[in-house]
Amino acid sequence: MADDVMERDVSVLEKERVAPVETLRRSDEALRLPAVAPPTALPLEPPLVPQVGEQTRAVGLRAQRPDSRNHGLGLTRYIDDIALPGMLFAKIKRAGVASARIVRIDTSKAEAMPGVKAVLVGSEIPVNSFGPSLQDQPLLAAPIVRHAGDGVAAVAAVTEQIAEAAIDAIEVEYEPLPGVYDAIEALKPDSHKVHGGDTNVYASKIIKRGDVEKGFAQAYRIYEGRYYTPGIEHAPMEPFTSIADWDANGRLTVYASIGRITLARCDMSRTLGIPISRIRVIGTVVGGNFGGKNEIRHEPVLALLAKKAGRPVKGRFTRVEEFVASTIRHAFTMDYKTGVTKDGRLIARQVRMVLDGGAYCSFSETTLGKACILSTGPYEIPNSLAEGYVVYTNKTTAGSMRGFGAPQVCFAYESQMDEIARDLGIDPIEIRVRNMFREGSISSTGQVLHSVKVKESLENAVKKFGWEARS
Amino acid sequence: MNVTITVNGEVRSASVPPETTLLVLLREHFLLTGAKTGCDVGDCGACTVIVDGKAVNACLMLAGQADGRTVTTIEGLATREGLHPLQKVFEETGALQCGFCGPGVIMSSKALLDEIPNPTTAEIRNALAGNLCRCTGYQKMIEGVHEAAEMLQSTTTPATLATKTPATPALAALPQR
Amino acid sequence: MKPFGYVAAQDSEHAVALLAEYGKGAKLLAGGTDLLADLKLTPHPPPAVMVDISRCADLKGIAITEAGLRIGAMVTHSEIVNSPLIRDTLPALAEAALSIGAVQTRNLGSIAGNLVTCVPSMDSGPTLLALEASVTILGPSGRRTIGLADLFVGPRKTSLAFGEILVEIVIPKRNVGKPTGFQKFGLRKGQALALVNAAASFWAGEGLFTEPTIALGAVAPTVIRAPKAEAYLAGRPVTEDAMAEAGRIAATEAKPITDFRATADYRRDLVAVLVKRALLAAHGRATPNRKDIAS
Amino acid sequence: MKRRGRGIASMWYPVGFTVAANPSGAVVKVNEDGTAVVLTGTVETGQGALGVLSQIAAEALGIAPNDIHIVSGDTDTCPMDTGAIASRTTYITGNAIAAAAAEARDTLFEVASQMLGVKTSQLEAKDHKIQVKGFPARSAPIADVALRAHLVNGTPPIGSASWNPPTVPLDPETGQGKPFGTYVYATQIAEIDVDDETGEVEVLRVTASHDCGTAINPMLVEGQIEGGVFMGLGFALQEEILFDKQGRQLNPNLTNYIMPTTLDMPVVESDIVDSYDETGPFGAKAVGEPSLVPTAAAITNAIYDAVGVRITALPATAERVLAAIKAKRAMEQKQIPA
Repeated sequence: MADDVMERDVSVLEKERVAPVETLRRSDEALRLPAVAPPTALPLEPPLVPQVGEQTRAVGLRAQRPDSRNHGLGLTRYIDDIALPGMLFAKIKRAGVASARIVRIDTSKAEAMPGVKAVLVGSEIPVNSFGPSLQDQPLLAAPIVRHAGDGVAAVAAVTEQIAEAAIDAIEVEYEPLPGVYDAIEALKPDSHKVHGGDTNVYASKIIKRGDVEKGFAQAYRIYEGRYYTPGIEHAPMEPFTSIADWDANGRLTVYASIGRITLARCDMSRTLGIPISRIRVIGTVVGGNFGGKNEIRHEPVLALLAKKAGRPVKGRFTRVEEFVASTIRHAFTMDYKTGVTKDGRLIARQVRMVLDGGAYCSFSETTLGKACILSTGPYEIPNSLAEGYVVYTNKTTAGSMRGFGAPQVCFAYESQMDEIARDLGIDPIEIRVRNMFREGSISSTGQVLHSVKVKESLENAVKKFGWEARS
Repeated sequence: MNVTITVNGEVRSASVPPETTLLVLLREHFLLTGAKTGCDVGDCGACTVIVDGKAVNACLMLAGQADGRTVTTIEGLATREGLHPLQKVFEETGALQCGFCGPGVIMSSKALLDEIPNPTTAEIRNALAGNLCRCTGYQKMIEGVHEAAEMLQSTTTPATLATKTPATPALAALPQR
Repeated sequence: MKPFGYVAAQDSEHAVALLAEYGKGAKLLAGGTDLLADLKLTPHPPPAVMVDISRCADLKGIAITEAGLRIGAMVTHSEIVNSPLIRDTLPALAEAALSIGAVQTRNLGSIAGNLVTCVPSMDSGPTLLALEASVTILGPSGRRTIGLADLFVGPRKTSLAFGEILVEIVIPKRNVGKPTGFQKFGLRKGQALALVNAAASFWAGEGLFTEPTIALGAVAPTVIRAPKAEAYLAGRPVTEDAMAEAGRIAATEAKPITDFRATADYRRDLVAVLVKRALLAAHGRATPNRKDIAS
Repeated sequence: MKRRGRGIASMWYPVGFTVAANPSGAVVKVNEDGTAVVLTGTVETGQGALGVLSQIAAEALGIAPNDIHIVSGDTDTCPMDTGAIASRTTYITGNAIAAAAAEARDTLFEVASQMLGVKTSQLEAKDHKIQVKGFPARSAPIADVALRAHLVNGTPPIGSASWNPPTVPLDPETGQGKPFGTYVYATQIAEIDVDDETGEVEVLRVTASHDCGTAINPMLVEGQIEGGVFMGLGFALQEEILFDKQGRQLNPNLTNYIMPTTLDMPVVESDIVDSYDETGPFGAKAVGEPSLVPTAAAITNAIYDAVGVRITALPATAERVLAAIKAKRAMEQKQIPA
């Protein structure tokens, strides 16, 4: 591909108004200066600046956000709006195969391309693993590829176009490995083990209160159901982007659209093998997070490329990378078994859930824990047992996403609640009120709850909606 | 190739490779970074700008296709006198959250209000269907366009209204799909 | 995007000349909404040069001519949506155009661009096919006119020879004003790709289905007609039951595939529903005098 | 034919990390003119956190939100913060900022007590003044107090604090313990139409009532609720990452990964429950994540209400709903005796 680009016969193109392939020769590395200044005179009147005056309360005000004016003017500087002098553009080559061993990587053609300033493979990374709980995720796969979005090599070049051509020019030879692509399959003893060992289960959780068997024995009826929710993409409008920049003293500054700069700094320190204090992380305004920008993705790779090239390096995910190389919401398979009394009181609930963790751990443990704790729903159930497992598969890594397992279990427990209400002929509002937490209720973990407002929320919603009971 | 466009009222030229999109021309050559790169293939609308009065995806138009045309970006909306009503309403009501989609949403809304000064909710929803937003659920944006329309109309004298392009027949007149 | 060259054609003759000049490395650029997105995503090499025809004035315009309703190749979807002429005579065409993409892409994308992608799910196809449109093609050896159905060869494959361009779409005069309905079903309401789309058209003189036509999209390698369903309707009294039966027959004529968007069975179910609804929509537009006005 | 249905779902959701430490630090510096700068390590991710945190700091100092400037998201200049995750910013970072502001305010009280001749315990900060409780006329403008603190007393009013919610680790065998500082609650009701010929579900409106403790900024709370319902609607009806048999995504783009557009979104009727949590800053808890939690169940319960089919696997695409409707019809026909 790159050869094709480089060696294309340009004679056909050297005709009027056709200015082809010049990009590759162009290498205009100088910082471009602004050609058009925004016509807006700043600051605008009336100014959004401190005003001294009467002010009785700040809390409870429908106050204008401090960033809203810049947002509306298009002046908010997101990370992709920042360019440092001499900055290079990085691209990461994605495996495209979900389970394989890298036999050989040949980066020589990429390195020889004009405009390419640095190339990096996984073996060059000081500590090639990261993760918020288990450090099981490589920055660039070496030598095992565990999902199709794994990076295998990276390039920094003077333009994005050259970087793209360069990663196309990197040759990677894979030895295919067996794979496992389904969470339930991954539980089987003979399934492919994504990280070796004898199981794909990498975290489990039990939340147990009372005695569910006793509860079921006393139940008037027992309801059982399986519920499934799929993998979901965060899809923030801003793709994941970072810039790495070293100073001459060996201090690294990373600009990143990341919601957790302290964790990011620790992860970078560990992977790069430099002290935490030598790294500065500047979290730029995040263009949508939803849990997808809670940890590093490529920053150490950019830092190493920047170090090699001696110039700042920006990396911006394409929209496709945003899907395949970021994390996603865990797909859940949930078995719910609930015992109720004749008047619709929940007296026992057993939940078993299997989470598809994808190739690496990320925030799986937290997600699993929250899901198990919350699986009773906002209801007082004297006997409950939740057990959950999260398994590796050769799929996109599942991590934190808005709700951490709560939307999944809520879908299950509220669907089943509806079934129970209909089967028992109890109004769906009434059955919830009968079971709901109240001030001082005990949760599934034995916690005494305070400021419990679930009944009020139900009453308000019913009133606002105009829900009328049907006979 | 050389490209000359009138952007936000100023005539500008640049020499760019032919495969340069209007979005790259604006962001990298003119440093007008208001239009955003969200998907780069016309799905998200974060790059929306107005070319010759029409809202378009700047990522799907070559710089060469914009040659000689008039382009308005988010940076060209406010004047020295103040904010455009859309900007005013959006900032006051919290219509934007992370704000990344905002420049596109505002430009789509502007193109709509230029064409239909008093749009229905259905027309607003239709005009913004090409602008994905992951934060807001669109509600405050839709309300904000209504409010901005009212502001614009209250400041427009009947005489200037009459000189405006006649409103095209309401899209809502077409049966819903 | 990978490097390529660019040249703007002044008119259709110029475009044909440029294609001849640059040869196989050249590719026509219309609105660009499909082509540029494809170029950014595909690993394949780009064309050597883009011949931009979006500015050709002779490819613009919507008008009634001797032959019928002429829509220039480079007319955008928005122009169709907003055309008083089309809204008045063939509102289903405007509905179909309105169902494409979003405002931004409709402002760029052209009707001919949509047709020559030749994707089975194109939204411009069914209505035009149901109205028995023809297309005019300009090539090195001059002009030729073919039925729209003959343009479609297979998925992403048209009968255009290299060096030819599509210059206009003509709906025959006899069908201008013919009551027509368009229906589309996608996975969401905005920016939807059709799982199935359908158009139906008929005159309802004396309460009978007269010259009924039905066209289906996204359920075969190209947009297709449903001749058996059409034959079933011809001459039958206009009733909802007949429309439903025509839908069921059309479903047997569809040859949909299963992909990640939907199964073939579901697409067949949709064909039955959408054909019925398209016929109902057409019926809603049928007024006894309409044919006289048109002819 | 379209069939109308309604469905309800309630939920609970915790604030902050599960047991694990997730502290926030904060520094509040009162300027010479009585305005203040807040340093926080959290990052604005769009939810309006910096606005909310400004309002908390302003409330504590008796000044206006616009009097606060926040410096955030820089590991060199800002105190440690666990970050914008787990709906923790208002509750945890807010508590840290409220405490840091109170510390800075204490310095102002010391200066003002000399100026006003009363004990510091008799003072309050309100309306841009340091005033005697119960005697607001006896007061000094906060700008005067601040300037005096800086330039006369030599005690610049600077406060720093950190906060981490108190928890009790979970027993590894039973999971019993106190994993979170507090929880929020919500109920949503969806009204929908189901097209029983295509299976298409149209959500007409969603009523969403949320407990978030004190709403520091109701407008931003509404924004979170509306956005949460949007994401919940996508989860319920449209969104799904599809994989081929080799583990590769089939729809990794915004063309084929279907999320709601303006044309798909219903009207959201937000309601904020009257609530006050004494462990939160000025009674506040959280709203960020919870707003999407109950939406899917409310919608699928409404589908059941409309057409009598139970969707147990999300998303409830039109194809899945139609398949369920057809299965139900087939079952009913079998049950009708010949």
